[in-house]
Formats: sequence, C-alpha cells, structure tokens
Amino acid sequence: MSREENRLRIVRRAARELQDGFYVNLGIGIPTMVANHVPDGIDIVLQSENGLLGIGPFPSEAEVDADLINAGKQTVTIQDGGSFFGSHDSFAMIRGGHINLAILGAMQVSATGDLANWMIPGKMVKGMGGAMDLVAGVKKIIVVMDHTSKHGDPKFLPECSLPLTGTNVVDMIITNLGVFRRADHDSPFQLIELAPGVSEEDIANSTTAKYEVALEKA
Amino acid sequence: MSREENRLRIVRRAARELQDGFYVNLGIGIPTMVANHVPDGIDIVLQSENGLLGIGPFPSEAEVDADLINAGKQTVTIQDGGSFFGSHDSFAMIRGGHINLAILGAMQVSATGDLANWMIPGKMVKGMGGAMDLVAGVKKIIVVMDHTSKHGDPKFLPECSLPLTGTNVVDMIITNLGVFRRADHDSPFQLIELAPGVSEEDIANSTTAKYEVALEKA
Amino acid sequence: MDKVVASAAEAVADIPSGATIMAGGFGLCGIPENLIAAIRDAGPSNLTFVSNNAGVDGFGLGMLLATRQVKKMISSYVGENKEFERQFLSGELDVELTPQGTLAERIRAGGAGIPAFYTPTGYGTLVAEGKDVRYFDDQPYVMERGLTADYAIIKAWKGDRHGNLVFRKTANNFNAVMATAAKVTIAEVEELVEPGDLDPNFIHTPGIFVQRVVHGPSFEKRIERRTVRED
Amino acid sequence: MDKVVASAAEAVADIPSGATIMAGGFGLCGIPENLIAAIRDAGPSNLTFVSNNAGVDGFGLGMLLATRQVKKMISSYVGENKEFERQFLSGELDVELTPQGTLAERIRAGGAGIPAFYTPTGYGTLVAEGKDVRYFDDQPYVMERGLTADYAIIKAWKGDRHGNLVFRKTANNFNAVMATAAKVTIAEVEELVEPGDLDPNFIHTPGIFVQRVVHGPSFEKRIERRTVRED
Repeated sequence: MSREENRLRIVRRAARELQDGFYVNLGIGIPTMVANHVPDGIDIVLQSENGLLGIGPFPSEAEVDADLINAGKQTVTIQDGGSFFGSHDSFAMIRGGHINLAILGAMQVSATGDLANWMIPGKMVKGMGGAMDLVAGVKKIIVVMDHTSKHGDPKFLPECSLPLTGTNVVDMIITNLGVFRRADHDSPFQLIELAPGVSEEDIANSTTAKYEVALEKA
Repeated sequence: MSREENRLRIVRRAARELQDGFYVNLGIGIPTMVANHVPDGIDIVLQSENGLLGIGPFPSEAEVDADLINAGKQTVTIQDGGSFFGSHDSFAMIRGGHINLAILGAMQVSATGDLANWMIPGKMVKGMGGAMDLVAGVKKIIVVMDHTSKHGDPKFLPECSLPLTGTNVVDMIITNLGVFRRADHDSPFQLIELAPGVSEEDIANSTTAKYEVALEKA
Repeated sequence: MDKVVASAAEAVADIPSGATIMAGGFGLCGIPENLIAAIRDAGPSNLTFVSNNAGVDGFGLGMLLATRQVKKMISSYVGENKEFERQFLSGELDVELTPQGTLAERIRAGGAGIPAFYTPTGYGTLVAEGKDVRYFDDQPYVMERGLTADYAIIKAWKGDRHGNLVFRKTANNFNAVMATAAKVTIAEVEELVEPGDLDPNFIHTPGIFVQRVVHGPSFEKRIERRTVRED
Repeated sequence: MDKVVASAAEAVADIPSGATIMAGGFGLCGIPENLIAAIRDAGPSNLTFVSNNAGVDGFGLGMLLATRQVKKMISSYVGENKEFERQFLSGELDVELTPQGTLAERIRAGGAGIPAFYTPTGYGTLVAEGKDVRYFDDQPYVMERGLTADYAIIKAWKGDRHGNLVFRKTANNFNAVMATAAKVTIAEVEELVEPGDLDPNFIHTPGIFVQRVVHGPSFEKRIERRTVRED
C-alpha cells in the first residue's frame, strides 16, 4: 500500500474509536485528519487547546478570521453550540479529565505506555506545547503512527530512548501494520488487529516491545 | 457620646483611609456604612466576595432583583463599569492581592496584628465565610471596633483568647477611643490619634496590648 | 447532542443514598431550587452536601434538613437555619467549615485536575490544624486538597441542549465552578435555548461540563434580606 | 477612574531594562502588536518574556528578538522563528520550556495568590527534574510554582476606561489570565467604550486587573496558517 493509503487506513481505524457524545482533542498533523472520517450517527465535539470547543470545518475565503484559529494555528470555524475560553480554562478542562479522547502522533511508545513525541536530542527543540498536558489529563490516549521509523527502526519498544512526553499514558496504538490495545494502565498491550496482508510475524519482526496476541475477528 | 455618634465617628475616620482608585471590600455591619461616607473627589470601587465589582446603592422597590445581592445577602445595585463573576474568580481576586483595602469588624486584635472575629467557643458556630480569605489576601486590613467589649473587657490584647481569623494581618485599628497604626507587619502598633475628650491614660486603661505612642497633630 | 431531560424528577432519579452533592448558590441567591425539591421528593438519604450555605428553614437546602436527608455539610457559613442548629447541636449532622475562598478554590482545583495547592488562607487558625504547612518566599502557606463530587446541582439563567450555560448577575457565585467538579452535573435553567443562540464568546460554562439540563418549571427566587433605598 | 493612556509609547515608557513581561497571544493570534512595537521603539533590554510562543521573524515578539532586547523566554513552543533559533543555539538567548497547561496554570496561580500547586503534567519527564514529587491517592504529581511578572502586555477586543475587557473568539488565549498576574497590566483594545457599555454579566477581565488601557491605532492581525476549504 502507498504511504497515503496507509495513512488513510490508520485515520479511518482511529475514527472508529469515536463514540457518540465524545469530546475529543486531535493532535496536529495526521490526527487532525480523523475529523474528516467521523462515522455516521456519531456526534462528537472537537476541542482545541488554545480555547475552543466545537471546531468546525476550515473557513471559506470570505469566512477567514485571524481571531479564530486551532492549536495548529490554522484558520478554522466554530460550530453552533461551541464556545471560546482562555488558555487557563482550556487546560483546566484538559487536566481535569473532561476530554474523553485524544488522538496523537508519536515518535516512540514503550511497552508500559510511555510516550515520546516532542523532542529529539541534538535537534532544535521547539517545545512540548500542550502535549504533556493532554497525555496527563485526557481519559483515553490513542497513538497513531507508522510502525517503524523512516530508517526501519521499531517505534513500539521495551523502553523509549527519546525524552518522554508522559509515563504510562497510552491506551491504544494504531499503526500501518496493526492495532494494539490494553485494558488499563496496569495491563500489557495486546495485538488485536492486523492490517490487510500483514502477518503476526511481520508485526513481531518490526516490534521490540513485549505484547500479548489476542486477535479479534474483523 | 452616644453609641450611634461613636459609630459614626469610627466610620468617618475609616472613610478617610480611602484613596482615589482603590478597590475596597467592606465587611458586614458597621464596615458597610463606610460606603456612605466616601470623601469628595475620591473614586473607589466596592467589591463583594459573592462575585461583584462596583456595588451601587440599595435598589428602589422597583429595582429589587433577587439575583443581585451583596455578601451580606442584601439586595443591591451595580454601578456602570461594574462586573459579575463566579466565587472562584472572586476569591482569586481577593487572595491574589488585587483588593487594596478591607475594612472589617473584630472581637479581638492582638499586639502583633492577629485577628479574631468569627467564633466564640461554646456559642453556635456559624462559620468564617470569606473573612479568613480577606485577611490573608487583601493588601491592607483596617479593623473598626468598640475599644472594649460589652462587659468592658479590652479587645486590643497581648494575645487573642478567641480562635483566630488570621495571624499578623491587621494594619490599622480604629475604635471609639482612638486610632492605632503600624508601618508594616514587623513593626509594633502606634497610637496615632485620640478621640475627642479621650486621654492617653483612658486608652492605656482600656488596652492590654503593648503599643507605642506617636500622636499625630489633627 | 441533546442533554435535556424532561423533568427535575428524572434528572435526579439516579442519585443514591450516601452520594456527595455540590449545590450552587450563595445564601438563597442562584440556588437550584427545583432540583433540591426533586431530591426531597426522590428521598435519597445520608447525603453529603458541598454548599457555601445551608439554606433557611423550609427553603433551599433547609428542605433536605427538614427531611433528615443530609448527613454532612461542607460549607463556609451556615447560620440562618434553626433546624440546622438543632441537628448540629444534637450530633445528627456533621459539619466541616471551610473558608469561602478555600472552598471555591478546592472545587476549582478538583475540576481542573489539581490534587492539592497551597494557600495563605487560614494559616495559624483552626482550619489549618492537621494540614501541611510550607514556606514559600519566607511566607507560610497551608496545603489544601482539591474537591470533587458525585453530582453537582446548579442553577443557570440560560442554557442550550449542549449544556452551555450563562448565569445572571450575582446568581453565578458557586454554580460555574461546581459544574466543573462533579461526575454528573445537572443544571436547571430559566430559559432553554437552541445551540447557537448563546454567543460563543460569552459562555460561562461550556457544555462539556454539563451532563443534564432541565428547564425549570418555576422559580420562587426568595430574597433573604430585601433592602431598599428610601428616595 | 480613567485608565486610558494616550499612546502605546506612553503606556510602556516606564518599562525598565531587566523587566519580566508577560505577553498574551497564541502564535500570532491575539498578540499585543502595538505594545510590542512600542517596546521595540522604547528600547529596554535584557527583558524576560513569559509568552506561549516567540512570534515569527519580524513580527510579534520576533521584533524584539531582532533587536536583541530579549534575554530569556518562558514558553511552551518556540519553533517558527529563525532568529530565535540562531540566538538560542549561540547561547545569546535563554529558554525555559514549560508545558502549555502548566504555563497557563502557573500564571493563574500567580494571579490568584497560590504560591504552588501539584499537577500530573510532566511527571517522569525532563520538565519534572529538580521539582518536588508527591503522591495523592496513589498517583504521582509534580509541584509547580505560581508565576508573576512586572508587566503584562495584552490585547483585547473591547475595553472601557475602568479597564474592563472582553476578548474575541480564540484571541483570548493567554490574555485574560496574564492580566491577573502582573504588577502592571497594559491592555491594547480594538474598540474603546464607555463604562456601562459592556454587559457586566459578560466581562472577561474585570477592570481591577488592568492598570492602563490603550486604544490601538491599527491591527495587522497577521495569519500564520491561512487554511480554507474548497467548496
């Protein structure tokens, strides 16, 4: 499959985790694409940590408003029933456990759910933004990522080698090769789905983290 | 002097501490009367800890609004330029040192500025309300009180015998007999004014706290 | 997303005996009077209420004191209520007195994921007994814990089906902050409006904090101290 | 009570070299662009800025990086600025990276008289190094300190002479909270109105937090990522 097709499948799989009535924060980049694949009959509200509940679609040229942006600094719109608030209230909302789900990208995830997604030593450090607050506060964290790095190195590892964003925070990992989930933060990850054409052995060859296999029927 | 005249004099003396541009919180009872004696040319804003900046006069019968009360639960009005907010924001304002002055009643004040004004052991305890927050957060605390209790016992004491509202919090004491002030919370109180017809000896006879005498010319 | 339930009775039907409930209001101003009456009618007992005040005899939380549904109050000022006094003095009712600002901040912390914070309020007084004290920049502070509840019952002016709320004048008080700190927040509103009717710039409580909305059938809005000026 | 000053230049004239300044805005949205330009023109140096971001080359705080007036940044994300990168890598500029929510809460605490609080954010990461860790209900939390500043420069939509402010859409961000945490808060507003014009139910920043108000002469409101839908 092409890189584009792989991304689309990851995004669609992540969208299946959305439940009716969920308040959701989507990370910058690929996670943002999940908004375009919300299943029919599922009503969700998207939060943007710069102070917006109810993100709408991108604006038309005429609607563009410098005072209405998302956390990726893109111009957006607001849906009916949405609201604006300050950053202190936005992160009180996040830290207080009021957001049901966040979908984020990752550089590395450990077998115990540690996440690294903000810093590569030796490269220019831009900052963690709101990522550390999201993983610490949101009820459920789904990571979407390529199964291995550009160089083919595993990204689901016994321990992260990169500086952490949070410890024991990831609930689910969706990659181009398969899906891992764990019941709670004391349980190991289980491989529950394989991507089409991917074998258990393919996963094992690209993964250094320990995990259980508990494949679910599609 | 009559009790009424004494009270009026205390209130007027307290009002002389108001400075132009001050944000002020007035305690329930006698302190509230200070609002009626703001000197000419002095513009102040009154805060009510239940969530109101810019308390106006009592309403006319037609203006009475159950949704607009002060911390004493009296119906009030709001001035132009006032604002409403929640209790959490109101006490953030108080605790954060944004109120310039609070004028409060007292049962006892100690020589080191401890204040007792919320509880008499053995009597029904109603609660401290917002008094502990006010004395902890407001920049300057003025106590207005009778110099002695109904039974003639001194109320300005070496140490408070009643449960405290706060330790080392009082900046100024205005009684029916005189005025005490201190430069800062490390300094002793100084007697700076005598009420008409009151001698230094009268004060000494009704006071067990140690204080310095530094009378100012009227 | 429609959070509107048909009646106050339906909104409180699942509140079990022994629940901890935050109740908005300052004195009788901005209290959820319909929800309180519904809890009286539903009858759960051994309730712990977090509420700045305890109502008056026969109105507000005084209703639930009369029916002995309240086991404990966490409040800052409780002095307008003879039945309260009787139950307290006889030991039937447990009371935890908390400075008003500390109460508000504990609730704010509970809703904001802050398990504890330091405050200057109450240092050196009875309320600091048994609590950690720590110095910052040579000043002493008391550690206080965040506070959460099973339910919050609050009263708003206008609300929409998503649970967005606005409050009127000083009837906000503890309502907005309590909405953030309960597992289930139930709001009674004077006016029910449609999503989009409220200006998104000026929402006091975003809908995310509210699980149920009830359009109150009527509001007595009793006044404790009617004070008027004589013109 | 009239807090209006005639110009941005007058409003910032007393800011000394070495001052700590909070600056509102998220990216380029809601930044106090007139006040930043006035600080550039006034020329104080060795400034510490508390700001979520550092602007872009030549706009926002990037203006003050170009003139080397900034000694240190306390920010959560600084990655849109080549001059920033150059100064940082050469050691000319000190940077303290703080999670965005911790930054917002530290400022909120500073304004609310809370010297320190516990947060789950950053536990087990680089940002927790050297900080106290404490367990509450078996979960680990990091202690963070409240943050205050000598000045806050913020941008509002409408403001009155008393300093009451309202913000527009997502241009609120850090502006409201920073107003509470500085000794001197200077607000530039798009529209200057009279006391009483703003609805007292819907004031984002009560005037008590604002010492100076400037009616901004013009607002560029540059957009970082203009993204439109194709219909």
